[in-house]
Amino acid sequence: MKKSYAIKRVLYSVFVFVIVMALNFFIPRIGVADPAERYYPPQGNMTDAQYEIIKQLTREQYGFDVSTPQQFLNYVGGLFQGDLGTSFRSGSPGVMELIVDRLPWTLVLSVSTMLLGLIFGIMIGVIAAMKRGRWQDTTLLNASTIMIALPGFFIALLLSFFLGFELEIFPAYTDPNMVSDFGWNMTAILRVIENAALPVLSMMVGSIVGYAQGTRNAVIAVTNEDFILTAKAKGLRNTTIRYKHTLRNAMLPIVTSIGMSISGLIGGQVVIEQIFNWNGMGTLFLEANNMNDYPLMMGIMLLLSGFTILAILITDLIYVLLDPRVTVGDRR
Amino acid sequence: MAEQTLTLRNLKVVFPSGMGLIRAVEGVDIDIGKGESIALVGESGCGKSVTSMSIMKLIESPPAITKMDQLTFAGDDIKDYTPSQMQSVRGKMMAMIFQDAMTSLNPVMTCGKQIDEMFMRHMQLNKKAAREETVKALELVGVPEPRKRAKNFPHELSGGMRQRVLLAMAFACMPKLIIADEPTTALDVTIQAQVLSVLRDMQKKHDVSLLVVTHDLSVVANIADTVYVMYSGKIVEKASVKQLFKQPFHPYSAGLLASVPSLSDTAGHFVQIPGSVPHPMKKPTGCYFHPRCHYAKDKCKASMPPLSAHDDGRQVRCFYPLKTNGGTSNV
Amino acid sequence: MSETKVNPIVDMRHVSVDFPVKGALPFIRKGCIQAVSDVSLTIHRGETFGIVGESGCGKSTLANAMIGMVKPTAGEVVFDGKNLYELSRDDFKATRRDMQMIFQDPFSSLNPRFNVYQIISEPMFIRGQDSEATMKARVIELLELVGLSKDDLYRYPSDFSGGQRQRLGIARAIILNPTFLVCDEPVSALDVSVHAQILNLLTDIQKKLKLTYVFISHNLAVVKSICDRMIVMYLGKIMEAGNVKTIFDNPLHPYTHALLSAVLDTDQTKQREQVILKGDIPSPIDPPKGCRFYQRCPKAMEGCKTIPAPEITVEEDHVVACHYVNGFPESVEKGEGYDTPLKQQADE
Amino acid sequence: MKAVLKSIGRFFLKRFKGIRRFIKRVWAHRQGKIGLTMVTFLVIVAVFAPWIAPFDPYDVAERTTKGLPPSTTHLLGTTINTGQDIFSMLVYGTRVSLIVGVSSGVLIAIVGSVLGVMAGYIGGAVDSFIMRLVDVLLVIPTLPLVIVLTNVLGRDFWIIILIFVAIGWTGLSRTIRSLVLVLKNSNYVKAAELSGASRFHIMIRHILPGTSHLLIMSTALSSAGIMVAEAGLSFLGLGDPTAISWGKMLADAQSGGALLFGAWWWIIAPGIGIFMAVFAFMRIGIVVEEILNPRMKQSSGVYKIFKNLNSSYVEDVFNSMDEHAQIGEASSAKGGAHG
Repeated sequence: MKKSYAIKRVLYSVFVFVIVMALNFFIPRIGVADPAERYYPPQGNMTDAQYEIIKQLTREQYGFDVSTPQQFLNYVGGLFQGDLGTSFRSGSPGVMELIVDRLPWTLVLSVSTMLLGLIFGIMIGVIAAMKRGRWQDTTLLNASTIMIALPGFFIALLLSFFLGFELEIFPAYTDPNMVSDFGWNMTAILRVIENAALPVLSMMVGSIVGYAQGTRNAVIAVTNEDFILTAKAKGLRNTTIRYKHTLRNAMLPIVTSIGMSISGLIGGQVVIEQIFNWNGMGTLFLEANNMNDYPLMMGIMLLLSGFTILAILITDLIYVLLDPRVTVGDRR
Repeated sequence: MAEQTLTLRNLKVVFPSGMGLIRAVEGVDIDIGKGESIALVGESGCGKSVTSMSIMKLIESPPAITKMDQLTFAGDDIKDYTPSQMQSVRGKMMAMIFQDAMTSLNPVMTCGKQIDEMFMRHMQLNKKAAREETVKALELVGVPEPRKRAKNFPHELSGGMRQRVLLAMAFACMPKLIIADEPTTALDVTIQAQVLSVLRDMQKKHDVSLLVVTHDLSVVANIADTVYVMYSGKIVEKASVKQLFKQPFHPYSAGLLASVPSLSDTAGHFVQIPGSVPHPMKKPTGCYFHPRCHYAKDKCKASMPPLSAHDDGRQVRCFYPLKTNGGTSNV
Repeated sequence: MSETKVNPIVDMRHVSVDFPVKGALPFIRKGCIQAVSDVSLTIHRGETFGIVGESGCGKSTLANAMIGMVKPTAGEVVFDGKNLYELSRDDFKATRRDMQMIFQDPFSSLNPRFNVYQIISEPMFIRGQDSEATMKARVIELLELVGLSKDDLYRYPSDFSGGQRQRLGIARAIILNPTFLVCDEPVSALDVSVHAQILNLLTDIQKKLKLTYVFISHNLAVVKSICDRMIVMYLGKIMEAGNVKTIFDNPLHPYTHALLSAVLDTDQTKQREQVILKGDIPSPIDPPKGCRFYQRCPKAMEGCKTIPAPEITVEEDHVVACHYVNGFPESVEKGEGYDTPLKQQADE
Repeated sequence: MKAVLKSIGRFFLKRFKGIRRFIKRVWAHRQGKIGLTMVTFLVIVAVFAPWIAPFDPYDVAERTTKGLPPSTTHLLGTTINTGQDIFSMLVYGTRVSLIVGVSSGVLIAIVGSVLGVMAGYIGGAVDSFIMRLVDVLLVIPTLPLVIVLTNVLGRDFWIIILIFVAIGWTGLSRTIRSLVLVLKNSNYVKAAELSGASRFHIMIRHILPGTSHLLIMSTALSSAGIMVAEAGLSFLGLGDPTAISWGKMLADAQSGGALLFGAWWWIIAPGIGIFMAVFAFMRIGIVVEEILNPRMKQSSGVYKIFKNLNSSYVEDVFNSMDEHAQIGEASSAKGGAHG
């Protein structure tokens, strides 16, 4: 049963990815007859004849000179070979190369935010649930009501202002040489940590509070379940009940929420990277947007969506491992 | 009286709520002798489950406020036991069987593991030895292929099997007292008969005291020696099953018995108790049952009758008990 | 003979209801639940017809098929001379106004946002032929009939106890003067002390309004007291059927015996011997080929495994489907040692 | 036909009554009171912005007032590069935030409920199509998608709102769908079907009203979410370029060197604006959620009651339970005094 469920989930994820891929292909083609117009909008001082020539060149360069279905096939075929198309930048670098350069730096931020957020979030949530109604709990409640209304980029600005400019504890802007000077030595790694501190901190605050609140609610919900009463009636020790019975069950909704939160985390990171001048995919994406570099934008979008799909798939599969009840029924 | 398993005196439980105190249990006394089987009968909201949970000290405070004069279990005064002292009493000395086995078993743990825990906690066995005991325990309650079943998760078993797993768990350490809270309510009639017969056999064979909490008189008839009838937080009648079924003294017990359709009934009309159970926040003055009682007089409206003793250890909380003469149970 | 004389209100002929079960992977069907298989019955006008069985025996599905809520996969349902599933949309709706249902759970069967007036008048409101005043008058009349007062008109379901809610459900069911009422375990969700109230109310209303009842229950004692004819179902099949008196005087099917023994008799002197069935109710996804009850039957024989038990009339208005009672049919291939009793499984 | 019109009329009449009753319930909540008050305040500010703002927020001509810290004339100081009055900008910014937030919230409620009810009630292919769409939209990171769409479709105010709606309906429709599935199978719907109710009747009388509280909650919560998203978009300089919005103010602050020159007021002011608006709508949403799903809250409420219990009162109640006590009188008198 479980195996077939896993197969079903994998197949479904592939299906979703295919749809996302199609969307990625068609979104830049919305509202224009010729994709070349989108890629190279008419400039003011250009005659029609000149523009026509430029369009023709664009078509040839980006493969728009064939029919749309054929373009789609070429696009899909390229994807299979790891080719996300050609960037509109000067020098026509491949989208893939551009992304691969930035990807690790983005992952540094998102993975550390995620891990720290999860660890602290779950810890705080469990404590709050255990001390329900006492100050630990009310503090979390109040913190979450406030934090939930503070956008990450505002926190980032505040941190950059106070910790960066005023107190000068952490660099307010990312060191531009961080990437180029990077090597696997202590100083370089420390420098990355130092520079990543503020961006990670500003994204982490929100995710800690979010996970903590979720954990608290999940733990309390499980505490009210009948089987916890059974465990108590069995005379089990509090620690056994807490870790073997309560937490294990409370993990289930938490795992699901992790998958769901990833899309938001990735989106929010675009702004944070911009504030701290962090050389990740977010800034790359904004650069692409400013230059109307559609192949690059759509490439990044596809990659980010792919990551999200993968993350949701993984959390789903972990869920299946944790919860023996999951069978074939549609859980979502 | 020499071998008393449990003595409970004057248990009172209230729950605070936004509108005042909910008076769940109002001074309940219960005595259970060794090997005796007691039933606590009442309808939903009468406080029977709260009473049973209070005996195991499983009522959480906050929010509940519990007070009792005496709680003696197997010769020990456990009234003031600390939570950690209670932990070594629960499961080992007294165990509980819950109503809905589906929700009462941890869904992400195999049934076997959940029983293993009992042996590991109370008998200090290692995992392997505990599993051997678990298999034996499952076998005792009539689970076929116990070794295989132990590896199943609760949702993979049928309702009857799950209930047996709960039975095995309760009997695991051969406690002195087992409290069964509506042990068969969620089951089908034929499965109910199976589970009850297992429970009864186990109880008799191992000389365990049993407190069955139920609303179902057929369960009572099947399993209990002595019955406490509860109504709205108070015991209204205590009698042996035979006595009660032959001649109930309290009008409520009489109504309850009469409203259970029986195969020997020939009339197409059922004897009914008018009205419904009072809300725990809006209990009537005087005897709680008087608004629904055919025999209520002014005295019943004014004050609560005491629980008075009658012959053969019977107790009734009624000013005008239905004595044998009239046979007035037929209202 | 009697069937031609009495004009039956419901006539079900070889009705089967299957529910498909989704398989693991898309497009692969795993099988289907045979909730009801090949059930035929007639319900006479004005009688109370009992359907008895445990959970999963298909009694609710059968009732739903009767009132047009579930379309049978095979067979036909004739209500009042009309084949229910061949009627036009409008005729179907009109016919169905003659049928109503009383639900098991009085808490989920009333819309919590509606007040009493809105709940009870809804069927009239849907029909849309009456003025507000007529509807109100009718609702008040019904409230008094079911033992509530007109002061309750604007209260909400949450203000009522379980028994009172069930009364509201009854009032709603009879507002359009139906002829046929399905009561799906109407008391099993209620407190014991109000069971009798509701059962009495139902019988009173039946007498007053000359209704035909289908009464679903798992309690044989209730069925005995209020029903005229009954069927006992197990895993989607009829085990025993006929006149209530006849069946209770002379219960034949081993399953009926088991159900009977589960009924409490407060008169302790009459307590019968307990029949305790072994094993569990099997899943209806893959029911046994032969008699559906053979795995749990104390009288089962080798042949019961493979040969389906036909429904055979043993006396007037008494049908039993059991090889032990009827003997194996002559016409079928029975195989070796078909009449040796099955060994009891070692689980008891 | 007449019956249909009548039922529509009744539906709306009842909705209005329902909404009034509902607001009363929210108001009864302390948090709800805070939320409602703040929202009312923000609406007043947005409507009367020209009268409240002391200066013209667009006025960049007055170059003498550059970079002033908060004072009595410039309540929240001025910008460093252009000398605009920050308080006035803040007041005007309310308009953009509220209009974008609330109109997207309302539109999301409409689109989400229509699609959710369709998916749940019609089922079959419609259901699978809508739910597959939800799954796809859920995996595409929202902000990048919004940026791409604004790039392709333009940055007009209304286009931005429509983009938010096109992306934001997914969560709501999924919740509505599962609620509709529950309602659809409820016994009271079955009873109505038995009485010959049409699908339309069931939808209008039973299913839609059942989702109404959820819609109010979603409108409040998604309004709040979209205000944040809009601020983020403007912060990136990708919002409507002609409008003054809080996000854009923050972007100007960053690019204008507020961080560098220590002009903290320039950062704090729009931040507080965003915080207030989001907080207010969140409050309402959360209060509605609590009204809908009281189980979580109840437990802490009971703890509070437990803490504040008068022990002598409890003692009295316990004593009144004793045998021979005049229980009736005692309980009624004390119960009244406490309640």
